[in-house]
Amino acid sequence: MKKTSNRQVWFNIAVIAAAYVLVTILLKGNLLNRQYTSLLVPIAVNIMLAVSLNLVTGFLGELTLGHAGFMSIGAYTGALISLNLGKTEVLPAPAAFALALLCGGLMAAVFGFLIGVPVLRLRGDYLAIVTLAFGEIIKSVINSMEITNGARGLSKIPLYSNYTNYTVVFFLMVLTVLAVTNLMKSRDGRAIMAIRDNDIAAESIGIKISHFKVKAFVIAAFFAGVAGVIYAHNVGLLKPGTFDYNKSIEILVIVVLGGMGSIRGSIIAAIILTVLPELLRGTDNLRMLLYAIVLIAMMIFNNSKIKEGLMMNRTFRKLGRKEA
Amino acid sequence: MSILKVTDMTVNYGVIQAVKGISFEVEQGEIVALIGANGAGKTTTLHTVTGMIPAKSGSIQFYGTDITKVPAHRIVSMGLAHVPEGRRVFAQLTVLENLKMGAYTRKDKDGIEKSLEEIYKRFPRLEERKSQLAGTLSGGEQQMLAMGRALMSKPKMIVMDEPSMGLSPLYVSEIFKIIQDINESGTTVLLVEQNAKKALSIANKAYVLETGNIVLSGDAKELMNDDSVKKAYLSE
Amino acid sequence: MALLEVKNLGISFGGLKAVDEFNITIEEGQLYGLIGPNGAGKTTVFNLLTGVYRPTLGTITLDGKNLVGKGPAEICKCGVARTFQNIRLFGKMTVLDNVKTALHNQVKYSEAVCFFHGPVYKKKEQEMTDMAMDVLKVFGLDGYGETLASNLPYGQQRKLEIARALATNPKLLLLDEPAAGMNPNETAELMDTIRLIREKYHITILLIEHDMKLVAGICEYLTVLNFGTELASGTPAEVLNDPKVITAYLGE
Amino acid sequence: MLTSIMEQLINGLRTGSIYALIALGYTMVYGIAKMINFAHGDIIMVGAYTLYIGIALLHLPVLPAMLLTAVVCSVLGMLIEKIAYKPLRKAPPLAVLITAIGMSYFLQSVALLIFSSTPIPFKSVIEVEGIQVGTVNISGITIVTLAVTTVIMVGLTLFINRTKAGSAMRAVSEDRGAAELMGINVNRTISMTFAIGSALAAVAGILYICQYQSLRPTLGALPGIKAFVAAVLGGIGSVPGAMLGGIMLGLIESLSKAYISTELADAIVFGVLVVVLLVRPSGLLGKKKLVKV
Amino acid sequence: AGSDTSDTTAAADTTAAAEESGEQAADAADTEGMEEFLIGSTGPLTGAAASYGTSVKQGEEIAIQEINEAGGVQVGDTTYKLVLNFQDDEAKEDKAVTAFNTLVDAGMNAYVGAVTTGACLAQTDLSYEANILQITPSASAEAVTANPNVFRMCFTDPLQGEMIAQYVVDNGYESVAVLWNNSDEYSAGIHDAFVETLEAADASLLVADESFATGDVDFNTQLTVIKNSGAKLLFVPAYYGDVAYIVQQAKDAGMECDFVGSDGWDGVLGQVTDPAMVEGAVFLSPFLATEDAAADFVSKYEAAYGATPDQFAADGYDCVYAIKAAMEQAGSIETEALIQAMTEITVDGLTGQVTFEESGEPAKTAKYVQIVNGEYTAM
Ligand SMILES: Nc1ncnc2c1ncn2[C@@H]1O[C@H](COP(=O)(O)OP(=O)(O)OP(=O)(O)O)[C@@H](O)[C@H]1O
Ligand SMILES: Nc1ncnc2c1ncn2[C@@H]1O[C@H](COP(=O)(O)OP(=O)(O)OP(=O)(O)O)[C@@H](O)[C@H]1O
Ligand SMILES: [Mg+2]
Ligand SMILES: [Mg+2]
Repeated sequence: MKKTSNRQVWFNIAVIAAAYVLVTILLKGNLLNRQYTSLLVPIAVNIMLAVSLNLVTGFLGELTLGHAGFMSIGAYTGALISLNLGKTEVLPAPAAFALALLCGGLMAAVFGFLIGVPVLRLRGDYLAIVTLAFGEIIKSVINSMEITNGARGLSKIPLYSNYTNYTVVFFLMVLTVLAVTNLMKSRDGRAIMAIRDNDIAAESIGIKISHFKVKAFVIAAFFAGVAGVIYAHNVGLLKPGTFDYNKSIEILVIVVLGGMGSIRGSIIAAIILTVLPELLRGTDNLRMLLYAIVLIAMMIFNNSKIKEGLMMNRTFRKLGRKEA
Repeated sequence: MSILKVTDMTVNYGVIQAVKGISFEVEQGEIVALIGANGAGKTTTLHTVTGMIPAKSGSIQFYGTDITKVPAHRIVSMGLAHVPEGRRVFAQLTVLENLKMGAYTRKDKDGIEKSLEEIYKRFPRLEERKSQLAGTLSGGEQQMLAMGRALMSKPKMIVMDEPSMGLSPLYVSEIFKIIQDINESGTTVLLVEQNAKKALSIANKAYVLETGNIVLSGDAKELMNDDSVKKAYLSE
Repeated sequence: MALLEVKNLGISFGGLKAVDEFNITIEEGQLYGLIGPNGAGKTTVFNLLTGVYRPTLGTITLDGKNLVGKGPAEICKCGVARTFQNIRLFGKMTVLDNVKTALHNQVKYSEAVCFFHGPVYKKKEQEMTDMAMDVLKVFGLDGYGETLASNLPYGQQRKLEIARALATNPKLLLLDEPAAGMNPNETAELMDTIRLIREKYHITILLIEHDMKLVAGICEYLTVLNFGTELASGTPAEVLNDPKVITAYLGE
Repeated sequence: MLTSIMEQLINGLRTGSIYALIALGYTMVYGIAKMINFAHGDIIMVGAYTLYIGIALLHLPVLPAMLLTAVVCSVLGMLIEKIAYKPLRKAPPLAVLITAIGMSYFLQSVALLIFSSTPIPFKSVIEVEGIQVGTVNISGITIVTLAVTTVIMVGLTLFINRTKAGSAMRAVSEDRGAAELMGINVNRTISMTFAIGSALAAVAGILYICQYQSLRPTLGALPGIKAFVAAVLGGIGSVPGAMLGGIMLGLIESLSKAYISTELADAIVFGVLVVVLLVRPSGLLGKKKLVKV
Repeated sequence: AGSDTSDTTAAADTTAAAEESGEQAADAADTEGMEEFLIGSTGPLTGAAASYGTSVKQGEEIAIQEINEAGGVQVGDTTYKLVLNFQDDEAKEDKAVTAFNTLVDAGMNAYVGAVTTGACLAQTDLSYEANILQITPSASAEAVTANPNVFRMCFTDPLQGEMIAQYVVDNGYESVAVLWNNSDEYSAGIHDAFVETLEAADASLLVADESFATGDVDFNTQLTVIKNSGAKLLFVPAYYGDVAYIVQQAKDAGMECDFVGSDGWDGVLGQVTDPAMVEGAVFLSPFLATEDAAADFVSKYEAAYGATPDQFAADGYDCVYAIKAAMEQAGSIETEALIQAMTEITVDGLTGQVTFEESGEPAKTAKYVQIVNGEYTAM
């Protein structure tokens, strides 16, 4: 058993390194066109968002529709910092960006804590609606604030995290994925999953439900905030309307498609769903239609007998190998 | 006449084969017991018979009709009722609503009223609690409700999955009496029980299931005296 | 001093007094049985003891410490663990993880370790795995470590629930119909296991059961509950021959 | 001042009654099929366009056109259920939610391809005189909407609680397997739920378009979300709750826009929702789900 | 693209047909050995703002078809055939970035876009770095033209706000209300400048300042407040989609004040169930579909797409002609030369005669349009 977990670690390291090398070769060798180059950061952002949402929705088992709210808090906090400190050269760019990341994440985490109150009282769809409401309140407040420049938004945000800095983005993404993966394999992670599976039983073995529910929200909010900071410094422009419930739903789609509670699934789905609309560009006005059809088809396939059959073959093969 | 005839039935959960090609028959008016250890496949067998899960292969006949591929709800209206494992009462419905739900396939209003009275007579506790939400009943009360609910459909045959589970000794005897009662009034019974002794004592015929296979079968009274059965299931 | 002292306990749902003026005293190391007709309020007593419900009346003290008003998690930390009449496992987690989760308050490490693992993590997790496997072995579940809990057959699920409760290292273990759904052989096996865990882990056990063979076979003392109040108490021999108990509960 | 408050209350009633009507459909489908049908708003859109086709292109009289709308929507609802949701019966509930979102995109894109994105003006086919209360005027369409919503609410409540089909629905919503064992055809029951839910969406579409008189492919999205919020506010699954929630939502929206801030109106509305749910975690009229340990 | 002939409605069929005929014209041109000049363009083709992007795209298509049919663009010795590549950006900033990059990958020579301000702002630095001439048809925020390679065809928001405030003062209105979209930068930009100018003139003029959010369809609450404020004039800086709802509900509520609007009002007549609702309304517009100069364009557009062109279509059309003019003036298709040429050309467009300042802003006169007898009429 110990051996397999070691092998797993090495395998993960190999995959991460390979991914990094691949991206580097593609970029440095100019093998990737601009369209796909500009997708590198959004993919990383979506992976971070999906993995963090998975913590709440997949592992804690609470449906939330306000993840984009945390993202926007991170994005605006980070952007304001680098606009006020980085651009005016109060701080050198790397320091400003690091500060932006940290503050963006922390500010989002603070809001994650605030939403902890309803989380403790509400269940299922009621919680979903309250998180949706929460996201919309954030949007609405940002839209009417002076410092965020209202509906006109913030522009000319320094592009600290665009594709030229992909190493930093890649590092942050890996950090997020590893942190969440590790967390789920630890005692806190087990407590979170236990609450999902049976909260009454979890309490009966001494797990404080309130503590872990809030904790999951805070951690998820933190990473969503960091993802927001990266988003802001990639696009260079922020508008409150970008972070509405449609954005939250977009992230949720990734999580569910990838499989609730599957981090690898979230990563794969984030890549597919970020690239798919771009692949469909050639189809012109049929694009959204095809996107919808593909999405429905993927969901159905994901839960179909065909896939079960495929998976079964794999399990069989695995079993065979074990015996051999 | 054999009213339920199961031939070579296999059932899979994914790659796991839970029932491995069993055959058995239930004749009109009989009580047939199906006994076996935990995980032997008893529940799976019952679920397959009443159409809740599909058989991988083999056939199931009810009154001569092949019901292997018939959906569960149609099987119920053919006169085969099921008291499921774990009771599965409708938790947010009242006791009375649960019972009425049992008579869903019936159209005779007066008949339904009469059945309801009979059931209240058998389980006075249910009448006391008729407007309580079923989910808040105690375990044993729920078991009574599940039984009453199945009887409300006035079935020709009823399959029961561990009806005595969670019942107090008094009620265990009561339940077995009720089963005999039902049987005497013309309902055929297929009974899965952990309480093998009681089950065998009221049954005509019995099958012993082990890891998905029928390993023994025969007259219930004879099986009661079978050494291996004694050792494995009756442990005096 | 008695381990558990319950005095004058009461709760009602709507108009129904589910438990009323209930008293019970359990000495350390005792194997105590709580029996009674269906709907008598036995499970409700468990729920009151473990903080799932808050009593409207009465006191509960464990080792001299008051338990009333504490939440289930806190009461567990005080040393009370339980199983449930309708099984409540962590279905989508493995058997091993079910038990490791219950070690939550036994083996601890910091948040930083949760995120970044490292040597402490390895050591502590190994420690937890070993402890969990020990408990699983007692129930013959050590071969199922990587099986999802929800895929276990009913009888094994019951055992896993007991194993999980044991892992919290309780002083008092509450078992709600542990033998339900087991055949006589399995019940006999379970009786041995219950005796074994009492010896091995030095704990006190309070159990609800309708299987009289089990009750008479292992319980040292019994209380019979009827309509929420005590009907009789005493040794199994006394209680099970009490005519009141026979008419209300046992029959024949 | 008093008239202005009256006027604003009536404005609230006007939007609220539409929300309520849509929320009824939401709650109906949710209550039985246990899924948030995100495509519900888009079925409303389809209903609006169908009415338009019936009246402006096929030149049907008003009532047949409305009937056509109801039929088209019901059939569409059942089809969607059959094609997109039924294969996911055994999947986790969220999978169905996502498919519903996909369905919503799908309907919108089809409408976009057929009718293009340019809004189409559409003159109301419901000509009812408003009534004058003092100095305040309540428009005819508001009265019609309120009346229709009330009738539907009462009808739906009776249907679910008093009829056999209704009780089958309630059983299915609790435990599909056990319902099957009662002899209930679960597939047909769910199909019927979608048919009724979509017919309600058709009614909502008709009244919506008569009130706002402009067709566009995205017209169902926002009221869909608002109605969902209304349904939750009232206690999702509760039919009277949906009506109450819808009307409350309309009133709160109107009053906060009028007397607090138009810019923060959304924040206020959602804020009130959060507070209400914190006080009553199962919505205004929702039943608290009992879990016996 | 464009081969989806199975579509059901008349509108879609004509679209397809138009595209096909465009392609045929292009094929015919190919045989004459013209070089291709690729105009990239982005705008929303899906989502709530889709109608604006679609209009721009269709305006561009008409212009390109006209130019190619007339023999392309003569630059020095070479004749160029114009080719359009229009990408959907959903009016979202992040999509606008990839959409733009897709066009760079396709090798675009000049860029017309984006249609909406946010998307456009996300692109201006990219186009500057990629060294591509950019003309936006309709992104109206001031910051859009900050880079030297970016030009604008429409008015800026503040300019419109100021002009309308001036109009209010000049016409002697004593009480004015404004109803604007607070989640839209176009509306907010005009509103702010309007309020500022108006208050500078006379702070007592503005009696009601109400707003709404994108996607709102019910304006009764705000209209009731405005009605009760006694305003004689209501200014609605918004697009026709919202305006249609507002005027409808204003009429239902029995409001009798005058309306004045921003250029987003263009096309409002096609959106109301009864033209009487907007009778007498005045709005600022660079384009008037009923004018003689536009007649040819309007008839072509109507034939191809079954709809009356709006300001967006006209802006798109003019942008293409501006590029043509710049190519001819520059005698080269190098970006530097094109940018240089932009400040030297005069385009006699549908939106009036326009020249461009070095700042990227257009110099053209605004027209006030009034709806008289259900027709757009120049004032
Ligand atoms: N949903 C399921 N998925 C996978 N395996 C299952 C599932 N349900 C049952 N099994 C397996 O099928 C086998 C037979 O189970 P079944 O429930 O039929 O046993 P049983 O005889 O009724 O046992 P018990 O007496 O405990 O109720 C067991 O090994 C069980 O683990
Ligand atoms: N949450 C509740 N709401 C309403 N009534 C309840 C609730 N919990 C329990 N009851 C009622 O209280 C009584 C006692 O229930 P309890 O579950 O304690 O019985 P029990 O002794 O465990 O019975 P069994 O042996 O059948 O499990 C029952 O009549 C039950 O219906
Ligand atoms: Mg079983
Ligand atoms: Mg109990």
